Amino acid sequence: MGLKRNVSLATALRYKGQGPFLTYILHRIGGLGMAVFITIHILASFVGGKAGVFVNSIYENWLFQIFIFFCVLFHAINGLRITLLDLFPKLLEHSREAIWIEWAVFLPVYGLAVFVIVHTALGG
Amino acid sequence: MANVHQFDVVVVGAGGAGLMAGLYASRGAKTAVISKLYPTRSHTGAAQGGISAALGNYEEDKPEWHTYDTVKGSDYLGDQDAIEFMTNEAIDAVLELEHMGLPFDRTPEGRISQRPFGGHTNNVTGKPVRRACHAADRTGHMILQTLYQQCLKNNVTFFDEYQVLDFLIVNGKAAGVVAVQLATGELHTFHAKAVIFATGGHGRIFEVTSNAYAYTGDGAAVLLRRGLPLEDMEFFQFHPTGIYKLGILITEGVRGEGGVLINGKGERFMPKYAPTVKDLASRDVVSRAIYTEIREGRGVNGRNYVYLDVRPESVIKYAAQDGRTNPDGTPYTITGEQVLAKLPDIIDFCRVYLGVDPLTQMMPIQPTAHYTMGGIPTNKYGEVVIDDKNTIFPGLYAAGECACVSVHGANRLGTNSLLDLVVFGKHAGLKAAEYANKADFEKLPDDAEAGARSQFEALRKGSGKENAFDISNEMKKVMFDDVGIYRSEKGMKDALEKVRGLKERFTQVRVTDTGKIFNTEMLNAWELGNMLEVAEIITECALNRKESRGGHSREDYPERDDKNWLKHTLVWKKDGKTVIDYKPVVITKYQPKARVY
Amino acid sequence: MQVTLKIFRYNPEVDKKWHYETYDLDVDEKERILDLLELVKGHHDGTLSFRRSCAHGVCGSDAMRINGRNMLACKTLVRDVGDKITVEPLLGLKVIKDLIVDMEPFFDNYKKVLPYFINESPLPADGKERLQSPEQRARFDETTKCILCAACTTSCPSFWASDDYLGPAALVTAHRFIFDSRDEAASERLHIVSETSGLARCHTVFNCTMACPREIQITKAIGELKMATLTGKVD
Amino acid sequence: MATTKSRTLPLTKRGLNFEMFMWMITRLTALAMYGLILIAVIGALIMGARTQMNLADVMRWAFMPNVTHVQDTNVPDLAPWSTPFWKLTASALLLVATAHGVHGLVVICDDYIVSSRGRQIVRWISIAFMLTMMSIGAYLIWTS
Ligand SMILES: Cc1cc2nc3c(=O)[nH]c(=O)nc-3n(C[C@H](O)[C@H](O)[C@H](O)COP(=O)(O)OP(=O)(O)OC[C@H]3O[C@@H](n4cnc5c(N)ncnc54)[C@H](O)[C@@H]3O)c2cc1C
Ligand code: HEM
Ligand code: SF4
Ligand code: F3S
Ligand code: FES
Repeated sequence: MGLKRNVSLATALRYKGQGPFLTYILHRIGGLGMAVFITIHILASFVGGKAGVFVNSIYENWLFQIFIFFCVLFHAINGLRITLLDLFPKLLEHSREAIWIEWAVFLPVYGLAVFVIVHTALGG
Repeated sequence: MANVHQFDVVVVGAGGAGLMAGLYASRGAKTAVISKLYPTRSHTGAAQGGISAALGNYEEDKPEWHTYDTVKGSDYLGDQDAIEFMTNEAIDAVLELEHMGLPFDRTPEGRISQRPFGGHTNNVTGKPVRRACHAADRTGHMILQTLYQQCLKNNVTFFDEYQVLDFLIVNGKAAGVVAVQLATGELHTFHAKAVIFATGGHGRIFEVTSNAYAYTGDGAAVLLRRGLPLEDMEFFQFHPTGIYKLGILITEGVRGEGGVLINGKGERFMPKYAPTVKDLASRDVVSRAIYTEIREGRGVNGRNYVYLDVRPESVIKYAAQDGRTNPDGTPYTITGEQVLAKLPDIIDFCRVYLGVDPLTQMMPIQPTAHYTMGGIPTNKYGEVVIDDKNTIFPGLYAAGECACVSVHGANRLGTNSLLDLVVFGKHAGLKAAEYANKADFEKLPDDAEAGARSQFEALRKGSGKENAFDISNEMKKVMFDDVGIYRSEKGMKDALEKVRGLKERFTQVRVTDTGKIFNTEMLNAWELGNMLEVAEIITECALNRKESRGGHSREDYPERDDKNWLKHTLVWKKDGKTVIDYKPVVITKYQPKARVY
Repeated sequence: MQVTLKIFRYNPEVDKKWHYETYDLDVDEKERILDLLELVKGHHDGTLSFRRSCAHGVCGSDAMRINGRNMLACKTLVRDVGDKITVEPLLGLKVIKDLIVDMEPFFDNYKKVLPYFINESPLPADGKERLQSPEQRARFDETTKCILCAACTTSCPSFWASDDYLGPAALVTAHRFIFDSRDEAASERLHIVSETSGLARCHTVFNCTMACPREIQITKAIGELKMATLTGKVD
Repeated sequence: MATTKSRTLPLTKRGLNFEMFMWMITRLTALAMYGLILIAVIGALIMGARTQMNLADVMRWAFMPNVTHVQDTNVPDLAPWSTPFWKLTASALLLVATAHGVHGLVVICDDYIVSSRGRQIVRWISIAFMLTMMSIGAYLIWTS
């Protein structure tokens, strides 16, 4: 009998897609990350008390902030790219350029944010 | 027996001819189409330039001119009744394809667009005429896709990846075929009243070829083994423009759009050989011209290739010299974008395989093995005939490149093959269904699979001293060098000896793969057996024909000899010996005369 | 030049598990990966199995993963991929033997989108062709190029997740007919491709477009289909 | 000239179903979120965020302009930050983001879950989840 058709996550990630494949993966991580985080955050605020404080302490942690800010910013910028490309399919021909622009916008903004977060964390 | 299927009609091959036959047969009878490849992988998909029909969408054109051009192209060896039949059906055939949804390119009026092609002329002025209906440079692809799609629409039954190994004859009638299912290695018997062969050609026996790996002459070899004859096997077409060394085809459409051939000294040489139509002369003429240039030392850098130039500035320059005009009478011009739009795939091939951009550079080309004119003899309804009196073999049909109607005679005109597929594929399908509805099933022999099985077993028993891959390469080389564009007594005798030696060595080959599932080693070895068989027959027939005609051109007999050789060759294999006989050519309106372009 | 060719091997009749086999070959940089496979089969191991036919990128038989990306073995030259070459079967389809995968699910999906011309209206009175302007013809030219090689569909993460997803190739075919001005079944096809396992599963990943050996702008074609379901514009 | 009959399909003939409708909603909510975030950022700047808040706080506010998100900052007067206008803006963001996010989860599940029954279950769960999150969120916004 043949092998199964299933593609494991490890194999899938080894596929040499290009720019848009990477952004897709990151977009998904970003969306999921936000969804999970926001859910927990709202629930924690609602429940309050010890649990709430504990969750908020994670949320104040600068490492976590670097992660969640990545999720937010990347998902938002990439989401805008997707939305524009989708609404005007003609632009899909220029996907390569769109990816470049996306990174050109994302990297400085995120870099600045990380700098500020780390700076704040270290400086108090 | 476990794997027996019963159908009224069985079609072997799912290229243009097989699908057309399947489509028409299935309307009248229970039909199955068997193919060793997925239908869309068939070689029809590689055809580039177009399909001919005298639609006259740009300028005046008529079926009679098409008939005459084809007769002339065939070097008068084509059967004129069949040619007339085909060219008359051409217009309806092309329109039918359009009605099936085939996306032809369009004229500004919204009609099917046409382009000039080698050998297609206005009979009054002798100037090239636009007769090739095209869909960019992938007309064959579109035909294949469209026909396959229509078959799906009409619920034709397919057996994909089943390779037919044997043809069953009972009481002198067709009784079915035996095939191996590639995925399981199981043999299947297809019990049928009528069998249509549409297995394509055998161009893989040559070293430099435009043909697919699948072109191993299976159909011809299977029938030959069962005692049926083949017709005109010595006639094989070499296309003038294949990519240097690789053989990948550069369509004649390139020259149709104004491309010209240039030799190593930078001269355009075709006007020397064909003063009127120049680069658009018939294929055999152009191929020989290129070879002559090369042999006389005018190849590029002393090597065996020349250039094909379709750079817009060259096209415009030479078009002006030729006085070529647009339909409205203005001088013919072309831009890089137009070339790209009309020949996108060709441009792509050159960029990928040569790293050459045809819009700014010339393409290195050399003649490449291309088309099998000979094959299974049939009449114009696709019924297989088995002797010089055209006796019909009941229940057996053939169409497409594997068949020899003969409409292509000694040399096929570009775009006539696709036409051949749809016209004769259709009639073979209709006839087969008609026959099947009247006939009864013959009783299958007790062990129908025996023939097929023993062929495979032989391949397992060899000593293993010899390597199939090497044998195959040696055959290809000797066939291309000695039974190729130019042939001579001595060269062919050597070749025959060599091929016979290779056949002998082939019995020592052993297939190492003992499995059943996709045993491609076994299948390739079996196909090599077919190729060796066909190669030997071709060489023998070519040695036998002592004249030059169309694709068969002998250095020792450079002239056409209508007195002795205006006849078709028929060849049988009887008890391991080759038997050659002849059949008259049907001549109706056009008496043979010298062929000048 | 000297190359190392690493090939995914699996023989269902012998092996329990797949493995890789490595071959050192001396080849020309202009040779196709397909030539290399033929060479291995001819001289090193006859049991190596793969599909091929036309050898110049028009029949769609030999799509496979070469250095981790879907390509046609006959349209990829050694000089395009370097001297370390890894060849593996397509993803998301069951491996039958070595580089041969089960194509049935792929063709099943293709068959779902009514992949044939539908126009039941009477033919033009003169019996000739249905008219179509060059612009109307150009509208769907791109998607007529598809050779059903499956390189696209098997590079798509959504298809890896489930072969229920019609996949880019089937959508390309749908596009070819929906935007053909002569065809009359655009609506039926749009209903089919907008099902749960259709357009909505495409996340603009572009792996398909990058893999397509015919350089079809697949993602764009899918994008046009998406917009067509919303705006109803099919010309 | 070839026929030029208009080829725009009427609404019922486009295959416009739940999937494609939600596909569009995802893009529209994405744009709406951009709009709302822009409003929040501009509002914050007008209210003096530039000198009174650090970047993290601004971001927090921008993505959910709820007054609790500025409580720990140097802003002296929280009143302008907790007007009904901001509560409405926050609620709008909550609605839009939840719908977008939950549907995003449904899409991801649909990629992997193939049985129609499985998909049904996921849908019901997500609707329940979405309603819960919306109510809790609204409660938090309007009680803070
Ligand atoms: C590169 C190229 C360009 C061309 N361009 C043109 C052109 O512009 N115009 C033109 O008119 N002609 C052209 N031709 C010629 C024309 O395309 C072919 O002659 C024609 O397509 C042959 O069609 P067919 O149906 O006979 O065979 P194919 O399409 O090759 O089909 C053969 C079928 O038989 C099946 N088969 C073979 N052996 C077996 C077996 N043992 N068991 C089961 N099935 C089997 C195969 O699977 C396949 O389905 C071109 C040819 C080439 C190679
Ligand atoms: C400005 C803000 C945002 C923009 C522009 C945006 C844009 C998008 C777009 C365009 C998609 C569709 C992707 C696709 O179809 O492949 C998407 C998916 C998704 N979004 Fe957002 N989004 C934003 C905010 C959010 C927020 C706040 C959440 C979390 C609650 C979220 C969660 C998700 C999830 C889970 C998906 C599905 C991911 C996937 O299918 O890969 N998004 N987003
Ligand atoms: S769209 Fe491209 S990649 Fe996909 S099957 Fe067709 S030709 Fe292959
Ligand atoms: S890779 Fe897949 S997700 Fe869409 S853009 Fe291509 S079909
Ligand atoms: S062999 Fe035909 S596409 Fe590669």
